[in-house]
Amino acid sequence: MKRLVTDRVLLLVALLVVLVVWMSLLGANGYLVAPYDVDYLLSSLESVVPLCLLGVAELLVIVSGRGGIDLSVGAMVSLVGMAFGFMVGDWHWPVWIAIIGAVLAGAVLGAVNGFLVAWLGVPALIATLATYYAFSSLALVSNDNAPISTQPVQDLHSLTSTVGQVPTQVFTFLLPCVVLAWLLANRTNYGRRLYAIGTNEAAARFAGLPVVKIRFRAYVLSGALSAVVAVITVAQFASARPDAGTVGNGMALPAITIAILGGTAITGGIGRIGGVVIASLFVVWLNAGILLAFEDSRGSQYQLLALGAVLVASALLNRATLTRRE
Amino acid sequence: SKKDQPATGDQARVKVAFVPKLQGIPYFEAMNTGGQKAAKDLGIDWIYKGGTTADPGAQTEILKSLIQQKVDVLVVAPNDPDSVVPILADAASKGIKVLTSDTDAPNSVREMFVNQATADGIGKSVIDSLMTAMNQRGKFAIVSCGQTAANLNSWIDVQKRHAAEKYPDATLVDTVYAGEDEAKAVSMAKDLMNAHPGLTGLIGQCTASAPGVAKAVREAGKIGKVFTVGVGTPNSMKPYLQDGSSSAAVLWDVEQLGYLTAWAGLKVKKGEQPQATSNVSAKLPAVKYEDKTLLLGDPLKLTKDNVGDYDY
Amino acid sequence: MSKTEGQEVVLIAVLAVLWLALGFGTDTFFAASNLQNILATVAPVTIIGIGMTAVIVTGGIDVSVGSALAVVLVLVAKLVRDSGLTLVPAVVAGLVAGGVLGALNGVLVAYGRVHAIIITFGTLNIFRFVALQIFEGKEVAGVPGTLELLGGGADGRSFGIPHSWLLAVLLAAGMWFYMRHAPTGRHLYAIGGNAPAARLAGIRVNRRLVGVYAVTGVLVGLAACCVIGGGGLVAQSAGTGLELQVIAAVVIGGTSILGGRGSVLGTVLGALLVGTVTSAVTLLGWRSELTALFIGVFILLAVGADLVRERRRRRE
Amino acid sequence: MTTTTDALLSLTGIRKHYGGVYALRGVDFEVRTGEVHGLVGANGAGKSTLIKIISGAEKPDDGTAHLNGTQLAEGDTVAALKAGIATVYQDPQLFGELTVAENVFVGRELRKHGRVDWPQQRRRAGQLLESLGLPPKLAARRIADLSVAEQQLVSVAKALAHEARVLILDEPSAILTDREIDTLFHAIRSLKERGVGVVYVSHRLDELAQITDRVTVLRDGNVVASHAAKDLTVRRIAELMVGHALDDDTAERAAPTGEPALVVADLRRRNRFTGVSFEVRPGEIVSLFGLVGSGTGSIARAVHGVEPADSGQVRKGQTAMLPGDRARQGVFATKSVGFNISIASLKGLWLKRKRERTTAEEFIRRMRIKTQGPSALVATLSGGNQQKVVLARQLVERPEVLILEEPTQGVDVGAKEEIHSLVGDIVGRGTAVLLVSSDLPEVMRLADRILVVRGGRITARFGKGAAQADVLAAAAGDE
Ligand SMILES: Nc1ncnc2c1ncn2[C@@H]1O[C@H](COP(=O)(O)OP(=O)(O)OP(=O)(O)O)[C@@H](O)[C@H]1O
Ligand SMILES: Nc1ncnc2c1ncn2[C@@H]1O[C@H](COP(=O)(O)OP(=O)(O)OP(=O)(O)O)[C@@H](O)[C@H]1O
Ligand SMILES: [Mg+2]
Ligand SMILES: [Mg+2]
Repeated sequence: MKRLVTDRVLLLVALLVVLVVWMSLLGANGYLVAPYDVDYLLSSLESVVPLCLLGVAELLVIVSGRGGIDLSVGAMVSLVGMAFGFMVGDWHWPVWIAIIGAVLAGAVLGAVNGFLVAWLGVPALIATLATYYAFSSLALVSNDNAPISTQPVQDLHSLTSTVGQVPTQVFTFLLPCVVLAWLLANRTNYGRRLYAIGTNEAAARFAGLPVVKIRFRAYVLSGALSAVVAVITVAQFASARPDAGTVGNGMALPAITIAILGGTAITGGIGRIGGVVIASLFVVWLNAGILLAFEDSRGSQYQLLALGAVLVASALLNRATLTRRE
Repeated sequence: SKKDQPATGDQARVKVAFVPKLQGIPYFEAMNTGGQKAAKDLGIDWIYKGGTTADPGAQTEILKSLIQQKVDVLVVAPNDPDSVVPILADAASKGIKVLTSDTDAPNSVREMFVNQATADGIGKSVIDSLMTAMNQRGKFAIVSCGQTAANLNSWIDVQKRHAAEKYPDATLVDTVYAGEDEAKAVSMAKDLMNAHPGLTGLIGQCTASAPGVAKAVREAGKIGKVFTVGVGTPNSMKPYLQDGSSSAAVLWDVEQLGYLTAWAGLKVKKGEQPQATSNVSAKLPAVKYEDKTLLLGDPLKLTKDNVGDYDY
Repeated sequence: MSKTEGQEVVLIAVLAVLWLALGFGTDTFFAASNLQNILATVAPVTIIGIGMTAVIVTGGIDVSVGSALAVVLVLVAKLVRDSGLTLVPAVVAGLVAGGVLGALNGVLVAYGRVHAIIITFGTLNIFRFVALQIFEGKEVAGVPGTLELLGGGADGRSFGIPHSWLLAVLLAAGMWFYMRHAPTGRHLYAIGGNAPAARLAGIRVNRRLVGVYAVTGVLVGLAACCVIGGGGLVAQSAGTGLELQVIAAVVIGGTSILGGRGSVLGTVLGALLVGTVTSAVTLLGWRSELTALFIGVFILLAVGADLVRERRRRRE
Repeated sequence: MTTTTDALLSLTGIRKHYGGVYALRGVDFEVRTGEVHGLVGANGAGKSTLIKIISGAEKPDDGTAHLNGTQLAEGDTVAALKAGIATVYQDPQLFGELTVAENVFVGRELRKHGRVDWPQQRRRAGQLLESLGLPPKLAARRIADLSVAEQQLVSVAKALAHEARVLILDEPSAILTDREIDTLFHAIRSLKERGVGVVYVSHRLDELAQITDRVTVLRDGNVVASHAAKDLTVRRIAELMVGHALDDDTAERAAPTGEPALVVADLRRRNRFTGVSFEVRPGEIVSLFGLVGSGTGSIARAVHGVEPADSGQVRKGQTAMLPGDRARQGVFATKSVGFNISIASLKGLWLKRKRERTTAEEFIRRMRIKTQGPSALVATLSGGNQQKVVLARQLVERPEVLILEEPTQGVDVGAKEEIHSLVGDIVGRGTAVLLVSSDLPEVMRLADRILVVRGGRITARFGKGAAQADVLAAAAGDE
């Protein structure tokens, strides 16, 4: 019981179970406008994919410490998405080459952030705020504000069809990326060092770790993951939009929210991939449930309340348990 | 509270769901009002469900929840015409009838598009109104909203072409994008007036920038020197039409658009094809149908004389 | 007492160069109407930036200001339009509403002892929800010109200068004096430098934190009144993305995002720089989409200048 | 416990636990007016915890504290400060971006018309610094630009800035040189004359006879003895602390041979050090010794490569460095003991978790680290044990050159013995050791050669068996 409140992943799993059981009961008893069933949950996974991948990207940079954060992920999704759109839609590159090209482009954009943050020492919040502005502007300029949705781009939608009820991209993109990220964080020396520099940078430097390179790579990875999301988003919507990752509130704020909700410590050095995965499942399924709870437009409003309340409550709960342990 | 379950005897009531680009702007709320009126007249269920931001992703999630709800007819005003293509195909494959309204998604499986007015009609009407005010000559600029909004961009194309063809003495000097943000539209309109001292015309391309450009003219004290025309809703344009900072607003009867949308939904569900000209209601006596497109009619020109007739 | 006032000098120089270049490059930059427009446009960001500077100096951040602005906007707009509130009560209502939201942030940050970015990410969503509830699904159109004195029109100016910007400068001067010379103002720097040590030194850390967030809220309220100004339309999307603009102004002004260092005067100049760049893009007839690119570049230049100065200090 | 009439501060039955760790198990403690009360104990004995309870930084689980007969509020630093309890914590609690003067008065600023009275503060701070042997002009400098030792003295000045009735000093001397310690003692004596009660925590047991009137020894959260200082010898105190008798023989090592493992030639960094040249052979311990600010730490860090040098050459084999500031540069506090030990010696792509565990277990055994095991969090260990963990990290790789900066700072005598003998082992196996320490007996005991640094230059070189007084005189300069 005590671990339930101190261990963020366990807590989230418990919350997730409560949510699903409760919503299913509501649905079965006619309190929702439609059943909250397996099919619905599986089809919602489509929204989990980008959220979870960007959440993992945020985890990597937040864990790297020194106020690590990446506000530019949404802008990178827009810009890489446009690049991908050009490669597939205008230049008619084969899809696989274009995907590799997109990921490389994302890595390059991430490297710009990494250079600013790790090499020059610009605080991450500021560096990525600047690149957020710059990348989103470039995305708009790249094709005169217009989306790219020529036939080859529309054909990309087959990348995101379904296997059974599950969106294909869960298997082709999400799981491989999450497994790789998990291995990276927990089973490689790079992961160890990443957590080390985030926990205590000075100690890491004395221990002879190449702090700059390690942090730089975290931002490159964040760019590459954003590129994967860009590819998925272009395919899912059959269109490369210059504001794909920045429209509305953009993709960065939800991704950071997911990372934090998943238990990533904003001070660096602490955070688990599993937490991010469960947190994104929780938020998406919660939102999907809320939409079914209202027949009219209020659902989207209550989603905001729920997300805010869950974030504040979980942070305070974490704090309370930490204080008690001290 | 327990939601109303369709009673077994009520099977026949058709559920028409409309998904606007976003909730909470008067334009779509007025469509909702019209849709509700039609629902009462026609004996159908009308669902209005929109996101809090004009974001294709949020729209997709709402569409998904409506598919899960197994509505009979799904009408959408897409934020991005191409982005809704896949989800609409998904809906159709589950036996749901799919339509678009307000903004079309021509590449989708939609069976019908309920068009308020053609891009041609709106674009030309805006230019003609502005040119009347500007005496057919001078410099003008456009304050548009979302950079990627497909319908706004198509109107801009028509406006450019039409102005070039019909008003050789008028020149379009700049097109700027203020987002869906009135304050930003005000500031950018002022920037345009400063940048081009000879500017005499401004177009507010959407319901946020139409009052914005008028307010800018009013605050700059240039009423009578700079003329504005915009695509704005009656209540928001009323004060500006009255003091002359706006010469005219081009719109259409949005409530009737909502009404027509609901009517079209029912038609499609029943599998009926509208006639070339249909009598929908007293207010919509002759709606034209051609090429899978139902046309509400000509654009409505709001001036200080008729703006009081509408309340949204 | 630390000498951080280097950024102001750099900013003044950059602004002077920009203004001169624009003055020569365009016929209209120095037109009164243009300068008035720039000042009126940057006033709300400047006003909120004053509070944000203090918040960031304490080592915190407030990303909820955009949503809080939306709450105050819709509240005041409705009060003015539907209840016929006059200028003073309307402004008071705005300040109180903003203050309550800010104080809520402050209490959660101070007593929850959770990093401010997490708390305010949460309240960003919650406040937006509250705003939407007050909107009741409709934007507020036809707001009368009750707050004209704070707006961008002719009534909103004295000696040709917009009141809202004058107010911003006055408030900034007051905040500068407070943070520079008042003991409790100095404590903000101490808290940002080392909060546990500040507690041990007997500084009322929680009180100061609640204070700075509440003041930021009050300033958000005031900014909302300026935005409503001559009336018109308040849309549901109001304030979206404002937090990033404010943070950009503060950061360009030389305040360290890490806390413990910064000045309000820099923020005033930073906001002015952003306003100048935005206006310049239109004046020069460049594509408006490029504005964001330039803002990004200026953020980097500003931080780069700060880094170079700090390195030089270290080497001395 | 009976409260004697002249007790200024008295604590009764203080208990405190952190999770499963009992830091204090019912401690009685009192300080009389005008008394300097030494508080000693091994690492983790509970000294700092007791002090935090007096100062209000921690709340006791049980027990009461009285000052002059009035009960003190629990866990309230403001109330304690108001009551006249001034505390210098083990780690300086300062504000890097503020000036020295502001730091001295922070929280209790000198005011004029509600504003901070800058000139007055600067002047008063200058006087206080002078009384501690620092130049008054330092008052206008930013804390971040000061050395650790200077910062430590600023914390003392901060405590002296207000009329204190009780002054608590938690290991103020750990990073100070003897000269600075003398100045500090001078300041303490004058407070004592004014009737202030002083609590003085130190691991340098030889200081106790000089400055304290009474000594209380803590062991595992209990008071094991409390006697007049004159009745105790250093040896007796040490025995009380560790709970068994000590033997103090130093092992003789074979003379170093072979090519130098570390060669430093004409190393220079502006304003820090210049013309630094020396070599260290395998199996040799060379010590850099100097007073505060002399540049020894900067030289060591530049040799290791974590701080820059402007010119000069360093030729070295594989090098590891034990940093001087354990909390800031040593431990990864939220990570496990195993993580901390292995982090510098990861090889290849994949993490070898089994090897990490066995290595950690081996070092825990070899270095007698008191912990539940490799997966325990380092933050739960006492300071001395954390120091051993950080030292273990440097030894995993068997470096050719080992740089030790203040290896036994803040470490109790038992652990100090163990660390010294570990260093002996390491050198015995052919590692070259560069030792930077402000603890002269430690330097005398361990070093084969001593290089005295003054003003950033090596001013004297001594071999083994040099007289302690000569070394000190060289470091202090002839006056
Ligand atoms: N915040 C904390 N959380 C958990 N345990 C703690 C904490 N602070 C102290 N302890 C434990 O309490 C015990 C007493 O620690 P304390 O710091 O008082 O020792 P000390 O005598 O000051 O040692 P040192 O000489 O190393 O400074 C130790 O076992 C320590 O590990
Ligand atoms: N000329 C100078 N200008 C600025 N700072 C100086 C100067 N000289 C010395 N310092 C400061 O004093 C410190 C000198 O410490 P150094 O390492 O050289 O000697 P140390 O006695 O070993 O000090 P430490 O206790 O930090 O190890 C540095 O941390 C530096 O910040
Ligand atoms: Mg201690
Ligand atoms: Mg040193």
